Amino acid sequence: TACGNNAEDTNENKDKNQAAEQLEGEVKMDGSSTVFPIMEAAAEEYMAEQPGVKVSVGQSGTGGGFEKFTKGETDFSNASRPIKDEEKQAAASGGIEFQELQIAYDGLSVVVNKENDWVDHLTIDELKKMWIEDGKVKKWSDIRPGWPDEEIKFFSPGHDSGTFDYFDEVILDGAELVKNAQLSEDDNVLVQGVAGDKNAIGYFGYAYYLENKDKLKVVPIDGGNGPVEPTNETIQSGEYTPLSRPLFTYVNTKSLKEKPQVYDYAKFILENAGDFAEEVGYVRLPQEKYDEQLKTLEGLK
Amino acid sequence: MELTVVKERTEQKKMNEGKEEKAVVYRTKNLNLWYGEHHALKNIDLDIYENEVTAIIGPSGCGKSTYIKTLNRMIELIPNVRTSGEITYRGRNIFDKSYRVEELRTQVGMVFQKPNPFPKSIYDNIAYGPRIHGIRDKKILDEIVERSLRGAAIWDEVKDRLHENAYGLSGGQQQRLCIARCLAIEPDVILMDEPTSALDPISTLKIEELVQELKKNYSIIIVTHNMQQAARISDKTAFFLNGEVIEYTDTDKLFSNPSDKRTEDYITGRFG
Amino acid sequence: MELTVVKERTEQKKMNEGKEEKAVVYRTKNLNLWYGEHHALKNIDLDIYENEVTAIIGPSGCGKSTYIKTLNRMIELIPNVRTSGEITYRGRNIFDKSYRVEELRTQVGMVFQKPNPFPKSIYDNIAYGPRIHGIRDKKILDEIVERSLRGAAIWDEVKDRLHENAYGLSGGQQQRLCIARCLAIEPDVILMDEPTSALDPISTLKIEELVQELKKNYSIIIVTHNMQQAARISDKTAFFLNGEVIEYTDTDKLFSNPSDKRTEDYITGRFG
Amino acid sequence: MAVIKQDSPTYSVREMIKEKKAKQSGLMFVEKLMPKLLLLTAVISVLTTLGILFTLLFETFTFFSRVSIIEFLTAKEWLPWNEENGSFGVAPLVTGTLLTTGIAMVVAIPIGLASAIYLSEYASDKTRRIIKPILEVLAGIPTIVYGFFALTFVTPLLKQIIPDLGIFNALSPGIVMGIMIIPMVASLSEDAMSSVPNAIREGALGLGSTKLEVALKVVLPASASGIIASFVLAISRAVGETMIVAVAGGSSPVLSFDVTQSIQTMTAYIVQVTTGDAGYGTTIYYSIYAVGMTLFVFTLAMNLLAQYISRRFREEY
Amino acid sequence: MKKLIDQEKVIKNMAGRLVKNNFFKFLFFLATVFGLIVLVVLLYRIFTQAIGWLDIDFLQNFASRRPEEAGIKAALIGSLWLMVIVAPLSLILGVGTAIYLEEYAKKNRFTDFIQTNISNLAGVPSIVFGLLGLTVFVRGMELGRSVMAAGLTMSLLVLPVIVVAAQEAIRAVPNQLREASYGMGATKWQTIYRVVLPAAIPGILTGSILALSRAIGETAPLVVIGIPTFIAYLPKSIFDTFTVMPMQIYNWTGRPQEEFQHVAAAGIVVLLFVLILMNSIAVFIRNKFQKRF
Ligand SMILES: Nc1ncnc2c1ncn2[C@@H]1O[C@H](COP(=O)(O)OP(=O)(O)OP(=O)(O)O)[C@@H](O)[C@H]1O
Ligand SMILES: Nc1ncnc2c1ncn2[C@@H]1O[C@H](COP(=O)(O)OP(=O)(O)OP(=O)(O)O)[C@@H](O)[C@H]1O
Ligand SMILES: [Mg+2]
Ligand SMILES: [Mg+2]
Ligand SMILES: O=P([O-])([O-])[O-]
Repeated sequence: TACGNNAEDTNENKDKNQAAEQLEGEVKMDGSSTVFPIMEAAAEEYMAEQPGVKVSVGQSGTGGGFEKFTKGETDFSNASRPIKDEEKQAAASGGIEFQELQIAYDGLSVVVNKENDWVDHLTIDELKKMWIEDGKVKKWSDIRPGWPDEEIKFFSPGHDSGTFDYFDEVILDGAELVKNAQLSEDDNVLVQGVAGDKNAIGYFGYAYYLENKDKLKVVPIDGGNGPVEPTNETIQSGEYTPLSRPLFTYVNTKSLKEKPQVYDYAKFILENAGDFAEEVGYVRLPQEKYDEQLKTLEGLK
Repeated sequence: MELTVVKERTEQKKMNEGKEEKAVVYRTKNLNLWYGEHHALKNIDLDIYENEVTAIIGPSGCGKSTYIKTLNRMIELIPNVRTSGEITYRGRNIFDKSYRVEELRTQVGMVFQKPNPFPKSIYDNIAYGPRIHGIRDKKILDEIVERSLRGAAIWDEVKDRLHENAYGLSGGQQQRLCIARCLAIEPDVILMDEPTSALDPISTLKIEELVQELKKNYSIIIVTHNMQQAARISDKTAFFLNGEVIEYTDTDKLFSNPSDKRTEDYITGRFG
Repeated sequence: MELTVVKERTEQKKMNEGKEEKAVVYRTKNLNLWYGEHHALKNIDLDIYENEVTAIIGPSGCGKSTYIKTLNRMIELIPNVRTSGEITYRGRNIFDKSYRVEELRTQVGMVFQKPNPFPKSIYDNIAYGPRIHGIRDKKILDEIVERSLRGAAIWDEVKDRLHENAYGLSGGQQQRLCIARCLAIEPDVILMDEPTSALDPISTLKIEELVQELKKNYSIIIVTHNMQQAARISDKTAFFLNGEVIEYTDTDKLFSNPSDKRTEDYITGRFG
Repeated sequence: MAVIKQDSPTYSVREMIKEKKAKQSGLMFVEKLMPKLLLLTAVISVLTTLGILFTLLFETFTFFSRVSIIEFLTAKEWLPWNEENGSFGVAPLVTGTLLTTGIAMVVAIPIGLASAIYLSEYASDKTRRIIKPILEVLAGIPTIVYGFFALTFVTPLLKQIIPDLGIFNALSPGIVMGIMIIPMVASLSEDAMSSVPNAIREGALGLGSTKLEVALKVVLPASASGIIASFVLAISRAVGETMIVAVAGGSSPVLSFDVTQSIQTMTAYIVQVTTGDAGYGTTIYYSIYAVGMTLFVFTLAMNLLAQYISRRFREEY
Repeated sequence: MKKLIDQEKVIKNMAGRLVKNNFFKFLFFLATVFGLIVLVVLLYRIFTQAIGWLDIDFLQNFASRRPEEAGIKAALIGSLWLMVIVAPLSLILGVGTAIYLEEYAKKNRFTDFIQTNISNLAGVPSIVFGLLGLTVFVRGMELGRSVMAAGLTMSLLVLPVIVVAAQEAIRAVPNQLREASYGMGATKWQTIYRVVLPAAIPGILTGSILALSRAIGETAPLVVIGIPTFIAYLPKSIFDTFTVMPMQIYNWTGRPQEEFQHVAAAGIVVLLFVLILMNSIAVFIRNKFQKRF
């Protein structure tokens, strides 16, 4: 390893003081499917740099990921929500200690059909009025006078996704989702649903909106300070509220200490997460946040 | 005796009695048949007469089954079969485009080597033929069933179990059932391909008696590998060898005084 | 002639020549056999002599196959078979616990009704027996294969295609192959169950000639439904009926001057 | 004639066999050992069943210690996500399953049977040899491929006929599942029909029957048990099918028989939970085992029924 | 005695019966063709989507966040690794069981029980096998999401299918061959090993290949086991983590970028190619060794 490679040294985009050291071993990662694309990008790039390290990324969902994580089966667990108390307990009883790392933001995007020319924005109350089940058939005209007298068609991610969880937390607040909502675990399917029906409304991760801008119309949300459309800026600055949420990965501190490749990978993630996030349709955190966490990480080594 | 047979066409038969010449039912002229490349029947010429039992004998593989299956065009079920020559049934060429096989087979019944009843009740076995030909009337069907079973000398053995499955019968009973099934559509000719070869001696005897009875009303062509049987029951016998008809004449003559050396060798057991 | 047979035991044979009494190979005493409830063999008493052809005839279902299969205990493959009585082979009770069937069957070869070569090459068919008995040496195997095929009078027909599949042979060739396969382990006795019933006359003839040749070195028991065949090739004939031995004597005598009425009825074709 | 030293055989095979026999004690050992080894492999399948039962039962018990079995069987709503007033009535999942299975059968049985009749009674040997493997490809296509076929092709197509059709519905995956099962019905029924001896067909043809009459009046009744057994097996395949319904059926467990609307089947629920957010130890987590158990009992019943039918009504020709 | 069957009427009826026959024949033919048409539509859609995306690079690249660079290498090789476990294991267990049941087992309750059990197992949904694999192999035996754990699960899944196929093949070996072998003094195992098995091999292989192609296309049990989806390396041993083609395809179809739909289609084409290859081998074996006993 002494014979440092000059070409690599001139490589300007990364801090190379450790790159010369070739690591080996496995890094196991599982969890949220929302976070998956970011981690896929990270794994892809990391392995280009460290071919000796084998990174695998699963997508068992946030809960499924924690299930494995708290049993010590994985080194990292990706999550689209913070860890829950029961999961913390499970970890404790399994003797697992962990560190939470925030890596990006996702802005839940509420979308309607392209031909929908009446919705200009929606307030949180209006969203509640729409999405909470009250036993009645909902029409656009029930939400705001002047809107068409036609039934609203709802499209929502399935109950078992982090995305739904978050929506539930900020909008439904534990109340029941409208019964006739069409549910799918597959966000692409929701895109198709909304794109195919003039009276449709739906929500899903920002990335799916970005990719389908031409087929869908995004609805600015009024969280109390006037309508805000989800964009990289508004999400990053926190202006797009309350529908923007942080994405996490949890790392097993024991692995961090015992496996150099895990530590190195965690560091790599924090250094590059912003770029990867934007590349796959999420929003980077402010740089301070990454720096802060890098410091914490160093303390755990 | 228990046997009661259908008496139709007896008039016609009476007319023929005494005369030397009976009517020709089947006339085969210069028939050749190939299974793919294999030349299985060669220049067959054979006339089959009405109300007679015609036996076909010959060693295994000589073409007996092939010939009899050609008579009701059952041979067509085998792929790659080619024929040349002519067979006329009551004057009509059976290979004629306009002659529908279904029609031919309605006139020409067939009994196979192994009894092959349908896996249905005895009654339904017999009623099958009439039913497909459009007879639905329960009364008529009942009558046909009884008459056919009587005709095949099996009525007394099965009359109390008409609605039981035919597979409950013994082999010999099944074979007579198949004959009854064939009688039910009132055919003109009955073809039999070694009908007793799978049966015990007693059942064989019964069927031989039955054939004797049936020939009063039907023309019967029977293939057998059992020379004694041919001698016992047939009026005329054809000896096949390697796809050719070596000798065809009155049974008595063929067995007592064959004109061909090969026939003699065969019937005296020198080969086969 | 092309036939070349193994000449061992010729000494022993010579000793026997001229004597009236040949050695007894198989002695059956009061043998009974049941398939479940069905009593298929009844009080059979029968001695089989060395270097003779013993034919067993009788109508279908009389127990011929059952008896011959008992001789090499092949019958045990059928579930629910029960026997009583005794069969000794060269003085040893074959039902004895200490007598391993594999050993018995190595001494007593069998040829079946339908040719049943293995779906392997001709060579491998013949080498099968020696191989399972532990003979691996390629040279010796080669010699055994040639010797056996010559012994079964089929060497010239197959010598150029020893490594082709045996199913490419005609039925008659297959049957001779099966005989060769049997010769390969140099048995003492050969059992044959209707070995020619599925064959054409010419193949039949060949096998009959072969049997005549083989009896110089082997004791042969042959089941046949063809009385002419029995008359042509056997020294002694047993007539079975309904599981009983009706008559057992020299073939000439049995066919010319049967002592039992039922034998006479059968051989004159009055039934069966 | 090739010369062979006929008068002086170099050896006697018989003697050699005798010699070898003494050394072949290993043979007898293998002879005794093999059946035991083979029995062992046969027991693996029993162990598998026990493993499945054990796995399912264990977690199912935990589930039923939290949710009463009565509720599971009688409640009309399946709302496992709702923590306060959730409900664990399996009925909606069962109806979802029955609905898609029913539709699949409506497609697969007539078409499959008709194909079977065509292949066994009309087609030439050559046609049969070509078509059967092609149909088998149809059965071998991974089910997720069918899932997207249902969602992106069949559903839009059906929407042109039924404008009210939801993007997720029971109809489209049901139909596609049916198409997937056609080869299974066709192939098993064809096997049953081909096993009817030709002698019986010849008997019928000899009486002047048309092929149709032979097929419908003789062959079909004669092979009824095999055919019905193939239907029952097809049903259990449909009940257990997962990816098609997971992709195209939606995930709304509702107790309704409206085929145009979104449903959820038992299998789709299991997939949803195993790929989803539910944490280990939650009631939702245990619920998949209870649903799995229900599914197992369901298919077990179907399979036993199939066996009963083919045993009870087996024809002896 | 009067005639009960009016021959004239019979002849008159004949025309109608023949028309009916032809009509139904056509109907049955259509039904048969229906399946083929669906197959064509399905393949057409997939191929048109995959065109332009399916190239050598696609086979040589690992998965990637960039659709143009994404490839199926890890999944393709992973599927083959899976077969490394499933094929020998399920064959040995399946054929062993079949031999036991067909050649050794006496007809008794226990044999009946095993037989019933096997047919039942053949009908158990694959997802339930996933639950079994998760509990027993992944967790119980601590094999993790390895080739081994998935392979064991899949082996059990296809085992009953192989047993049934092998049983049929063994049953189809005519008894005459066994008799011939016994008649030469062969022991039972010699007969099975040297005569029965070689004769049954084509049937066994055909059935097994079809069963294995099912294993290659299965998704549900692997989803339940939790096989990872992103892997950019090849497994080195059976205890390594891995991914398979259906999982990778499932993942691609769920991605937001339109381009990934094409990548998925390309993946499906590769999967179908493998399947058709396996099927053709099965058909080839079937036609080549068509039983001629
Ligand atoms: N389907 C077939 N394909 C090819 N050849 C056949 C077929 N059926 C019969 N043959 C051949 O045609 C010849 C005559 O056969 P056929 O069955 O007519 O003989 P057979 O006289 O009835 O004999 P057996 O007494 O054995 O019934 C034989 O050589 C036979 O091998
Ligand atoms: N496996 C069996 N189970 C029950 N009964 C049997 C079995 N095999 C033969 N039998 C009966 O035993 C009797 C003798 O049969 P066997 O096969 O020995 O007759 P065979 O003389 O060889 O007749 P064939 O000339 O037809 O071969 C027959 O009544 C037969 O039905
Ligand atoms: Mg014949
Ligand atoms: Mg016999
Ligand atoms: O996969 P999730 O982010 O929806 O848990």
